[in-house]
Amino acid sequence: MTTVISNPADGGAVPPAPRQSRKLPGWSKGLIWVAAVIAALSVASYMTGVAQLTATGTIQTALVLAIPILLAALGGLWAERAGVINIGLEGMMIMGTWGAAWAGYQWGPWVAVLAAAAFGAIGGLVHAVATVTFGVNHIVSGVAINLLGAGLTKYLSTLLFQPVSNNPRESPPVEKFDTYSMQPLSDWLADLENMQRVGLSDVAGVLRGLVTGISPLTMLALLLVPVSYLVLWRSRFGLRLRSCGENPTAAESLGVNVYLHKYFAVIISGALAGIGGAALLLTPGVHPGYLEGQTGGRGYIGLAAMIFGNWRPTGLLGGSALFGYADGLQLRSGGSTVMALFYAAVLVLFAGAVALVFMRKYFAAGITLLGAAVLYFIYWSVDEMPSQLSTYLPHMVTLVVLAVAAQRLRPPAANGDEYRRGRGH
Amino acid sequence: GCAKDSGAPSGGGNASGSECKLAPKPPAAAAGTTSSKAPEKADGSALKVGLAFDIGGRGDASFNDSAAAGVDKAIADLGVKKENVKELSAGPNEAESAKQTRLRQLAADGVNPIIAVGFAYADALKAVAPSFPNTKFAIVDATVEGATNVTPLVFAEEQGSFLSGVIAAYKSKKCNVGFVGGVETPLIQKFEAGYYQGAKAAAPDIKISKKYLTPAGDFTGFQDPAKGNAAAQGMVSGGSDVLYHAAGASGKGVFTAAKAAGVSAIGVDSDQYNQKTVEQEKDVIISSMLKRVDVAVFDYLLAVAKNDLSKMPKVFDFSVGGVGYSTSGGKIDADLQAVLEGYKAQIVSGQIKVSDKPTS
Amino acid sequence: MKLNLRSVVLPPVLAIAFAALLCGLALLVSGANPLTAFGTMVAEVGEGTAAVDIINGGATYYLIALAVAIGFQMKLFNIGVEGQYRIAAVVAMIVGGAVTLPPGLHALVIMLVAIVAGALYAAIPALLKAYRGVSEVISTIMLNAISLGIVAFLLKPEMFGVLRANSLTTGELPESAHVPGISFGAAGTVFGLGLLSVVAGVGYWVLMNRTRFGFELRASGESATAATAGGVNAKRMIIAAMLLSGAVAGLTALPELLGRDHTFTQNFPQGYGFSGIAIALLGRNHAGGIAFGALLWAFLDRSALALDNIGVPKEIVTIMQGAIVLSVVVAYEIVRRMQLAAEQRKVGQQLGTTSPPDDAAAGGKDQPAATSAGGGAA
Amino acid sequence: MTTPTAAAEGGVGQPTGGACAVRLSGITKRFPGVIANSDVHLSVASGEVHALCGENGAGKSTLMKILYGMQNPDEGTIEVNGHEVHFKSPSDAIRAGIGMVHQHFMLADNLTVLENVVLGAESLHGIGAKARKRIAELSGPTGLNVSPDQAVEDLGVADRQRVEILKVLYRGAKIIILDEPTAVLVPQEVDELFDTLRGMKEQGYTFLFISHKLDEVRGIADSVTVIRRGTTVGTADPKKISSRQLAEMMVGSELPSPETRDSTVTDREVLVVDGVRLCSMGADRPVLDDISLTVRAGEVLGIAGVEGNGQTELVEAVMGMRKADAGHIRLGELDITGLGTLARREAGIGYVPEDRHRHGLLLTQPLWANRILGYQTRKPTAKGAWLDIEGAKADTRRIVEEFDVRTPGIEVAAAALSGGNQQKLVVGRELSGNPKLLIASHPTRGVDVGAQAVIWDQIRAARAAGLAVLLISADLDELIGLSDTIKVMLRGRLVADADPATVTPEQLGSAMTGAAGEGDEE
Ligand SMILES: Nc1ncnc2c1ncn2[C@@H]1O[C@H](COP(=O)(O)OP(=O)(O)OP(=O)(O)O)[C@@H](O)[C@H]1O
Ligand SMILES: Nc1ncnc2c1ncn2[C@@H]1O[C@H](COP(=O)(O)OP(=O)(O)OP(=O)(O)O)[C@@H](O)[C@H]1O
Ligand SMILES: [Mg+2]
Ligand SMILES: [Mg+2]
Repeated sequence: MTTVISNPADGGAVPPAPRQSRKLPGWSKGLIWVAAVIAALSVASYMTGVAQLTATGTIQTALVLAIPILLAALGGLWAERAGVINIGLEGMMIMGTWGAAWAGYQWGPWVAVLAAAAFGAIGGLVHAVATVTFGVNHIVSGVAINLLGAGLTKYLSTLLFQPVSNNPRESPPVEKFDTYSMQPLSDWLADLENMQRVGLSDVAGVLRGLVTGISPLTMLALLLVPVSYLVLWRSRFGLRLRSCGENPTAAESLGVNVYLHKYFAVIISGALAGIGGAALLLTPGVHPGYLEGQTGGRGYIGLAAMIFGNWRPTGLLGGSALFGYADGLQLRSGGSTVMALFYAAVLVLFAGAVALVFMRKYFAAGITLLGAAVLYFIYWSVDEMPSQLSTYLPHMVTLVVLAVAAQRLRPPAANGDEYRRGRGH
Repeated sequence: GCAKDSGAPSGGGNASGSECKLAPKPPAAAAGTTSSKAPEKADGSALKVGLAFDIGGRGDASFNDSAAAGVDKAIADLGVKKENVKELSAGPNEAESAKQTRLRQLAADGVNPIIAVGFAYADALKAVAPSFPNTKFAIVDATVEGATNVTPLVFAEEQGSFLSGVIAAYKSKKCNVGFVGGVETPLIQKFEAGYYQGAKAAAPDIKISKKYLTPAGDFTGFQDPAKGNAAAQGMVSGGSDVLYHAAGASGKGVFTAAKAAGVSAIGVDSDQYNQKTVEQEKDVIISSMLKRVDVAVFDYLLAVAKNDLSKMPKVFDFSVGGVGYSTSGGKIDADLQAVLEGYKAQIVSGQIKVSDKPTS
Repeated sequence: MKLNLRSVVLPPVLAIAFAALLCGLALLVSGANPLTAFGTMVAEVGEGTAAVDIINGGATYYLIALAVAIGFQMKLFNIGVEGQYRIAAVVAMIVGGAVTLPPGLHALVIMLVAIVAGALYAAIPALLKAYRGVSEVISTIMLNAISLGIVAFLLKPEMFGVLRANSLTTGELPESAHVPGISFGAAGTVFGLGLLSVVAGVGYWVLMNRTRFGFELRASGESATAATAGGVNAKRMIIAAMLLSGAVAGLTALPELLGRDHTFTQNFPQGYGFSGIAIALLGRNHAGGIAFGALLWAFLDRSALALDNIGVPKEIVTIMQGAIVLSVVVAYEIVRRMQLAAEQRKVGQQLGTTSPPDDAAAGGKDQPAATSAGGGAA
Repeated sequence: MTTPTAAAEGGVGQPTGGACAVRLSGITKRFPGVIANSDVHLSVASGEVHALCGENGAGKSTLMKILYGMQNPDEGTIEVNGHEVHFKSPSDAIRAGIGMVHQHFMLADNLTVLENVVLGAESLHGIGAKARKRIAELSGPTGLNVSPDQAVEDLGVADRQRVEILKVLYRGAKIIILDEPTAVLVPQEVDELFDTLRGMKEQGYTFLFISHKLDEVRGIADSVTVIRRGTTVGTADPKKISSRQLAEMMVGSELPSPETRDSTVTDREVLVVDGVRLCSMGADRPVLDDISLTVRAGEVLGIAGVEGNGQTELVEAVMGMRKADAGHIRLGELDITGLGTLARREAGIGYVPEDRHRHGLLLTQPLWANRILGYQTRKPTAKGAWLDIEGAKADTRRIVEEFDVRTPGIEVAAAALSGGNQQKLVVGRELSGNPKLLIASHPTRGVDVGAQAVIWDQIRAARAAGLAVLLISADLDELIGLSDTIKVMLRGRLVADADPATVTPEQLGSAMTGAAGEGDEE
């Protein structure tokens, strides 16, 4: 055969077949990250003398602020895993707050949660009808739903709340959940924290924040993370749902009812966002009732947290935590502490750079180092961030992180695409 | 195991402190310097009163409500006819032209006088008032230069807040108090300024921490109890044990934080101790800085009824009972009241000048 | 695509009717009489300054909606117009207050500054998307929030803020920067810069339909892959579109500011951005359609006051706006499908490969490509 | 409509295996604008491999989709194993023991092999260990040897094909539809596939096998049914009938052949690619490794290679859609290495992309707008920064004329055209503004025979006029027929040259799979 097939001198050698490499499972990475972050924080709080960084209170506040975002993000996850972009989360969240207040002041917190879910789900249903049935562009529909949600709740509260609370923008107070603490663990950790030992006390502070003064809703929200993972990645329903987000035509060809699954996903998404809304008025410390404009864009933040978390439950948990933490920190103790956070960021980046060097990703390492250097310069040159700007710290952090990580992100392949039955090739 | 947290406060943060070394008390005030003026009579039955509310309108449990109360009092005392009172309220994020239009609508319907509630109406009034020279306008919280038929109803929040500062200083066990502002606007800064000076006057070495939830322009800060709560918690863990808020609805979050930590709080605008939406936290509300929009509105209507605006005060301050403090809840004992009256007297007499700009 | 009148006009009409029905029901529930309500809304237009207010409001909305539409044309969701116009307005007013120039030129400079500022703020998401692949939806949402901080920072008395009537402003503009309006006496005054919208509209149409840039923009929107193969530089287009969008957004606030307020106060209305998005959708990114949408929006805004005046809950208007947007896009979607099916049928007949078009039911089948933006966004 | 004359003597249904596994009678399916199937009759005996032939758009896939429940017929009845059935969705068909391997892969790239396989059939063995075990069992017969936890995106074409088949087997299908399964395979892989099929046939599986490649049909099928313009022309025994006869049944006319007659190769170098290297982020191996080639005026250089071995990347590198990490590209005297796509087009490169829908057309835009795409800076479609719409329309009419694009007018949306006609439009556009170099990848893929002929003729004409052509095609006959020189591409490298005059598809195939190369090294 070589008579006709002649191998050019150079290209003769046939290159080797590609081999695939095993990589770490996701959860272990997650743990490593958490460890790294806590370490960075405790070192930072030691170096900068800002105990707030790892104080129990900070963590508790972070938790309270993170929960609504977390739930919204979960909502986003469900919808987008099924291929439906959902920036209507904000609107659904608003409807959730309203529903929770309306049911809550009459029948107590648990009913409130259910009502919130129901109201959010209604928003989801509308979104599903528009996007799945009518193939309306997802962002378009989302924007419309945010308008509708805001209008509807305002209208309804003038209609139903004003007579009771004689205030058109506010519901009567809602009975709240009790909070629970893991005793004696909590107190024991408290002692540890008060010992003011580097590292130890910090870890104790963080942990204590997570086991002290937790409301059932918070537990529910945190529980929903693994639940979402199990359902989406370990169940038949979840597999089908995700297949709708990856390649609906293929799913269809295997007898999966794509419309149905997308509907389910988006409705669940709405329900979760709704519960997120409920969290705004049922978690400890916050005002127990509906307030116009209460959500303040948390739906969008939730979406950001989800993207931030690369469309994965653990990731979005991290994203929401970051938001809650950064926000809580700046609210509790203003601009100076925020700079301490910069310090922590520098540490994390530096560690990352080292890791990258070991992975022989020198370029990336260089970039990371550069970033670290820049941040350190800011930390060193600015002693207090102007309050006007520090308020939006979480948003800036998101921007930065996205700018660094965006290319690693892996959205579902058919996310945002219009799907029509019997149209595939 | 998982134990339910009993309502018992979980201790006021870790930072420690001790009672303030108080400045010498002011001389007791000669009784009755203030607005216990005999109720004057006038017939307002002819008035067609218009109220242009800011966002929220009647029932917002804040200054809109307070203004409404003033009108209600006028209905009761001056015989203003209820059907002659027209109330319109602004929507969020509405355009400037909407405000103008609202005022025009009222004026065109022959409503007179017209009271615009909130400084947001300042520019609108400036534009509209000249075109209705025979209509009497009033605006709460702002002065409109150049418009002769607009009566400003502005308040000395800094004076009221001064006393809040005094109260805080006297009540603080750790000599460490806090202020939570909703949105960092000049108006709210007046509260901060007064509070700061008051606290310092009463306890020169007191520690005062402050936090604004959002910067000027981002008005979500008045509507976000979660953030109010977070900020308050921060202060508590920083050692503050008396919190004063001027944060609108976000203030509810401050109260809940105070209750949770077992520290005291001071309300704002109206007597929040008796406010329905915060009744669960009422026991931590030791006092409220009263901003008597109702008084101002009533006095204004009275003056209009008497057709004599000349005697309207430039600023509603202590001297005319435009600002004050509440004692409901009984946390302000007699001697503290005496002290407060003392400071009040000094402010009225001008011995103490309260600046309305934050020093820091 | 050629404009088939029925398919262009019918959907919005139906949608508005549907929305009206919806709100009518809502009104009935709340015990108000829909007919009187709608009656007042319409009658209002004739009264006082209503007509002029609607035109002025419309002009503002038109600018911001155009800004959004420029992005939409290539499926860029510039949610950030909100932040862009605020930043632009503040910066422009600060500069405008600082410089002294002859009348006319002064206003011109301010506009220029606004354009540049808007474009620069839009450059952040543009670069992030072009070079780091960051979804513009998220980045612009973040930047909207951040813009509030920046504005507040600039308005600090220590910076450029001037205290007036208890609110911070950028200070009065000198006479030379004012732009006179067209006065209709008692009926009000139309902003001089309202004309800006007209110019922008014409420019937009020409740009989109007659120039290479417009073609490349729309091509990228229709199929990024095909555009790339056709020699369109995706990165460049993203940046160009974003900057242009931001620049137009930057002009949004100027008609009001130069025509009436002459200063930017801290409580300058927010939310124009999201209205702009909705309006761009209503108008299908078409210069004419957007104009219609803008006026409709302004009219609805205005009628909120009228309703409040007769004691009808004005929130109904927001509901109506949301309902209209949603039903309009749905209506257009349906019409689009029917059109393509019809066209394929036509082709089939012409080629003789087919039976008479007996199955309208098959309207459901069409090509993968959808005209409504594909939202490669979040 | 053609009456199925042949059907009579073609002797419908004396199949080898006795009882009818599938009988379709009077199936009619209309799409807006097309009658995909009209009164189709087809009966398949159980245990046979029944081939289905027909030109593009003849209606094969549609018919199969109907049998598989993905589309329901407007008229006609379906019988499976003697019982009439009405499928509402594929799941019904699957339940009835029918499985389908689609023309275009139906795999979710981000999901693992396991997930892709069990999707929709979770009730059989769950989605866990049992499923894993079952897949392991089935991997043997299908010849699939990859970890079930590997993401499908990492698999090669052949393995994907196997996964598709595995999917079908997993559902315990006894009647299996294969819609152009060989389109993306090289001869050797085809042989492996056929071995698999024969083996399974022994175990009593029934196959419906769609292909354009007649020799394949004759290689594997027990009986063959020909479909033309949506109706069955007849059924025949492939052993007794020649490819040519079959073809004429299909087309109803002489087959066109891609043979190029006399060589027109000159020595004027038009395209010189020199040591081009391209790395994709994440991959440990460059997708293009030190590629050097030269195309001369009047020469057609064919690139043979299994899909996914770098042809696409090579084209994109030459077109400037991807920046080469190393090496130089010269067009005539001009070094275009640093230029962008538009500049290269302006310098005289025409580009017929492999996927007309994704890279060639603005589907919802009218034809004339599509004419502008890629020419937005040049006459006759543009004047400076302004579009010249009249010019564009005029030139579009010319193309419709010269390339015989079947369309009612130039205002219709490109989407409304048939694939073949869309392709003719694209080729016409890329040949206008007389380019120096034409890059044609799969110029006739999914295009019916008539259109194929037109396109081949046009390419030959341009070549005779001194055009240099870089041809990428999976259709080895086309490649051998059109090319003056053939280079074989494997894993991003040019591993072999072949002389179209003498080389056979099989030889090419072995070179494409690396068999030849490795053979040489020993
Ligand atoms: N969903 C659809 N909507 C409209 N027309 C369709 C649809 N699917 C197929 N067609 C048309 O019906 C006819 C038959 O298509 P089909 O795919 O069955 O042809 P085919 O024989 O499979 O051709 P190929 O060899 O290219 O696969 C073609 O004209 C095709 O374009
Ligand atoms: N998925 C589809 N949706 C709607 N119409 C389609 C679809 N596929 C094909 N068509 C229609 O069928 C015809 C396509 O012609 P043809 O039979 O050549 O299809 P094809 O060769 O299979 O095209 P392709 O190779 O691009 O799939 C056109 O009328 C087109 O409108
Ligand atoms: Mg086919
Ligand atoms: Mg086809």
